[in-house]
Amino acid sequence: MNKKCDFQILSDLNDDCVYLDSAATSLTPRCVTDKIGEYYNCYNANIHRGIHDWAERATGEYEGVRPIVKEFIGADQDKEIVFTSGTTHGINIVANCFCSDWTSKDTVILSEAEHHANIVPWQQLKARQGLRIEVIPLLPDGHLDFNRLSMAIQQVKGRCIVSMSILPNATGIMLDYQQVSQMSRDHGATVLFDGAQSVPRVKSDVSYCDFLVFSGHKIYGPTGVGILYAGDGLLDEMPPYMGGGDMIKSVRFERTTYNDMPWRYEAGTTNIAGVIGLGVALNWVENIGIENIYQHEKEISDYAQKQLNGLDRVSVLYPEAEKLGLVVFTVNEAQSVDVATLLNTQGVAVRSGYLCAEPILVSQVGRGVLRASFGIYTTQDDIDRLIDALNKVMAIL
Amino acid sequence: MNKKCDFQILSDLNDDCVYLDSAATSLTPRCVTDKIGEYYNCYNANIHRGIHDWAERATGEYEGVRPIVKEFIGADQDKEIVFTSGTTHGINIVANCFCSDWTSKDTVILSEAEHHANIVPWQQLKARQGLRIEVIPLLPDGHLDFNRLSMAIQQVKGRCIVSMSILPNATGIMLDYQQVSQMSRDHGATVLFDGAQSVPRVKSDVSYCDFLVFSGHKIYGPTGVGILYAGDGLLDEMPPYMGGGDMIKSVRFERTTYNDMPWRYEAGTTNIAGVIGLGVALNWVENIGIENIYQHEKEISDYAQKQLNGLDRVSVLYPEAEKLGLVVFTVNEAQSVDVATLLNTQGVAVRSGYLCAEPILVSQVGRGVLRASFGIYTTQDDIDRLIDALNKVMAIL
Amino acid sequence: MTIEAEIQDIKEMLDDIPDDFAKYSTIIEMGDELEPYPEEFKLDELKVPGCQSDLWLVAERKDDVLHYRATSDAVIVKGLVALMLQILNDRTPEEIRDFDTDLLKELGIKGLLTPGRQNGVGSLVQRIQLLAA
Amino acid sequence: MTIEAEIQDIKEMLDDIPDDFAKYSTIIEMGDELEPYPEEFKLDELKVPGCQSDLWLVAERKDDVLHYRATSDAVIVKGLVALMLQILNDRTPEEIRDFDTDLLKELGIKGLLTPGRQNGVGSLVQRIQLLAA
Ligand SMILES: Cc1ncc(COP(=O)(O)O)c(C=O)c1O
Ligand SMILES: Cc1ncc(COP(=O)(O)O)c(C=O)c1O
Repeated sequence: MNKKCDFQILSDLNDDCVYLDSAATSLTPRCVTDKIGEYYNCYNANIHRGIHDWAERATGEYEGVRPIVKEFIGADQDKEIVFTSGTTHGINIVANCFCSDWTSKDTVILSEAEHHANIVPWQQLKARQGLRIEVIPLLPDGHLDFNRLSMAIQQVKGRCIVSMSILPNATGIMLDYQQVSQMSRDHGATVLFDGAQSVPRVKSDVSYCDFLVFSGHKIYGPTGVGILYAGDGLLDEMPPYMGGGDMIKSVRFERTTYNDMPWRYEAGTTNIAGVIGLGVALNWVENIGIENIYQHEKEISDYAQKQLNGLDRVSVLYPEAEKLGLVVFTVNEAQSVDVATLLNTQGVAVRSGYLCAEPILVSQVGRGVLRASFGIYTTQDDIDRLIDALNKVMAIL
Repeated sequence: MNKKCDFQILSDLNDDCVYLDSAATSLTPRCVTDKIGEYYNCYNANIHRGIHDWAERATGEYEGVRPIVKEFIGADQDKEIVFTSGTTHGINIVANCFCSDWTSKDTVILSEAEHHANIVPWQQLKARQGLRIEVIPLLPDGHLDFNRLSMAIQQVKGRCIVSMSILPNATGIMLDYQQVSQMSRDHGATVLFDGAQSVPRVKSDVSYCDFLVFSGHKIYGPTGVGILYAGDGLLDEMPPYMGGGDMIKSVRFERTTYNDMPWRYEAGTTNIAGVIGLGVALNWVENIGIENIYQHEKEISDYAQKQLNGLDRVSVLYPEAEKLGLVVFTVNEAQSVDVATLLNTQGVAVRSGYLCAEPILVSQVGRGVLRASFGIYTTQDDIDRLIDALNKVMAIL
Repeated sequence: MTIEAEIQDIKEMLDDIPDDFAKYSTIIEMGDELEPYPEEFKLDELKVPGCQSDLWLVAERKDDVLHYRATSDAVIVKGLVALMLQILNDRTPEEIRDFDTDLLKELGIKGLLTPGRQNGVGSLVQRIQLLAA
Repeated sequence: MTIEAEIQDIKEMLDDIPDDFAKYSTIIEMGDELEPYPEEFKLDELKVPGCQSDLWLVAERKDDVLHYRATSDAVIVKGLVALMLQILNDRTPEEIRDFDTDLLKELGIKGLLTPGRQNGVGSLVQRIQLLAA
């Protein structure tokens, strides 16, 4: 599967760039940028409120993305799909609205491998109202310690939400999310899955969770847009997050009535062009087939891990565990930032540092790491070029 | 000044559309959509964290917008410029962060003519922690009642923020913001100005306020991006709004340190393409000259008001007051939604309803209104076509 | 006549009208012929939500069929109401429930059913079906 | 030599190197010749913030001029530190304060001063100027 041709940025001109930072943001196919252009050039209007042709068209295109997302993640109803500005925004909505009245009797359970986006909002909530945060460690093989999860859930006294990334961006090891879901639900806990890394490469199924969040810019869509799936009824009666236009039914200084789901959580003018672009990105992914993308990235990830494991001075994080979409590693006796800088001089773009997941990397590695991450356009040849460049770098470091 | 040629959407193909809904969202010039395309096609990477070429370039372009905004609104420092998702987001940040510990002793003072975005966040805050909301009415001529403002400010016991739109989107009458500023500051109140409608058409000067918010999509920029100007120091120590990546310095489960301004308020991956596009939009406006835009829109607004005042069955809201950028009116014995629908069949796009400013319109008009609003591309001919279409509509209604 | 045939009829009538302005004029005239709506039924409980103008709807069982009365103070909505009732009035609950609202798109009236729209016709049809449940 | 002349010298030296990889090799070598940084000065208070790797800086007044010592555990940053100190070390506080950091862009090292960047050189220069204030 060579999809490079769909990406203007990967055309001949840029042929000397090996982009291995798709976990940070994926590249954007032409159909998406074309669609964004179409919005601005053909029906550049605000949505919902206008009744002229452009507003009508924009509203239709925008609302037409909801059923696309719904199908893509296996939700039941359009109103379960909330447009956000990204994964971070989605988690903040759940923490601030679903858990708005939680206190020190209530618990959020995280894994040790969470992205900052799934840590900080809970810490802020804790600072304000004293909720308990329980952190489940990983086993030495990189998988979640289910015994500890089970113990933690059993000790919960009040309400509980289990919030975990299906595919942590600092390990690349799939969470057994079905088991997490079952264990949580058996004890009446609510389940939030962070799908930022999983939705772009594994079939999503929201029947396993109550909330699912992901970002457009990691699934070949535009920046500044994301999705919050919220199971029917879960947010209907909550005090909304942002206040403003479009999220209300009527406003009086004496009394304001909030709008129904999903608009209740879409305050003000949202990223209209972004939402419309995301719809096209999801259709494009659907056309290729998420199963095919999974297969492709599995092969690339296996190959990359095998090649990296083969280099003497390279230590892969959890070297034996199966990876999907990314491989995290360090070079012995070299700082990751130096390696990344030198790889870049050879046209190889990787990420270095703590990957917005400091807790797990500080505890497991103790210093900044390197991450090579993949997309549908990544080829075996790209991996070979990474390895060649790495060898050249290690020769001078 | 005919700027139509800079807008793809206004090229011959769409020549039969008279777009009079710029207060809802402005059209987007080619240079902005080109720039968005450039980001996706040349350096489609995440910002700040990567150290490869594309990330470097994207970061440089993104951070390069801060000084552009700074100059545009007369701020002193880059760090006073926070990228938001829009006006609504900006006001929510101020309400939730600057006023995070305000109680029933503290007061927010609004005008009666505020947009929902500047009402609902304060109502939410009031519901949570009991802050006082004081509403200053307009005089019969559509201007703020400064006696009432003065009285309200003098009665304040605790902390106070005066939050008003410089150019209310439901009246089109400029607030005497300098006087509001002086009166507020004389009594130690903080000043937030909603510049959603003013920043695109009047020279902004943040020396008159502590906070200024506006939206990209109303100033010829992309959707899903906006600006919060926060005077140096005002938000530095506040508990941030959203939690996530990039707004932190370091994250541990035991203790997290927040980032400095302005990044503290830019959680997660923001609308990178949107911010970069907004920079180009502001440069484009700067090149034309905000004074020239002001002059042009002043003439158009005067002309439109005069023509509308000349129609027997039309009642303009505050018919004697000078308008800028928009004119609000109703047609006697006809519902606004009917008028708008029929105008649309003749290619004239106006807004109808309560314009996301129900309180003022319910009290002043008592039913949905029509609004014709203008941009740099609006011509006298557009107004003539509105009047012709209106006459045709009134003939059958 | 079946619902489909009724829609087809109206569609043909509308298709013959050359432009949208004239189409709406006709729709407005259809509203003039709507069965009068009793003032005492202009109750908040009978309002259909999601419309820029007020829209009231009341249903009544007559033998096997449902009889609807509705009105609006916006004349275009009132005309559209007339049009909808011409299609859906005095039918059995089954007919109404089973009716695929997508068929209305055939009428070629722009934005008639766009979600999040404010002309209320989408909400009207929803409410009509709800009352038949 | 003035600051400007020093920058010009280094620029010419770097311009002669054909590619970025080789440029960085040279910069790394410059780091090897950096005045040793005393272990006991590797204190948190002396860390320059905003860098992916640790970067320490300490200043000392020697007669009329300021003498800086600095180091990093990342070799490229260490090399860049050497380069910056070659330009700015042992100058008067006035010279350092008045120095226009934009001049550094002349060196043609990509992203050297991009705000929000994590290689820390921008922060280093800021701190150097701060310590001269
Ligand atoms: C005066 C005023 N304030 C706030 C807003 C809200 O702006 P946004 O929807 O872009 O957040 C608007 C736009 O409708 C406005 O006109
Ligand atoms: C697992 C995971 N969660 C959350 C995020 C945050 O996503 P965003 O920055 O788009 O809000 C990311 C992306 O960096 C991620 O990989």
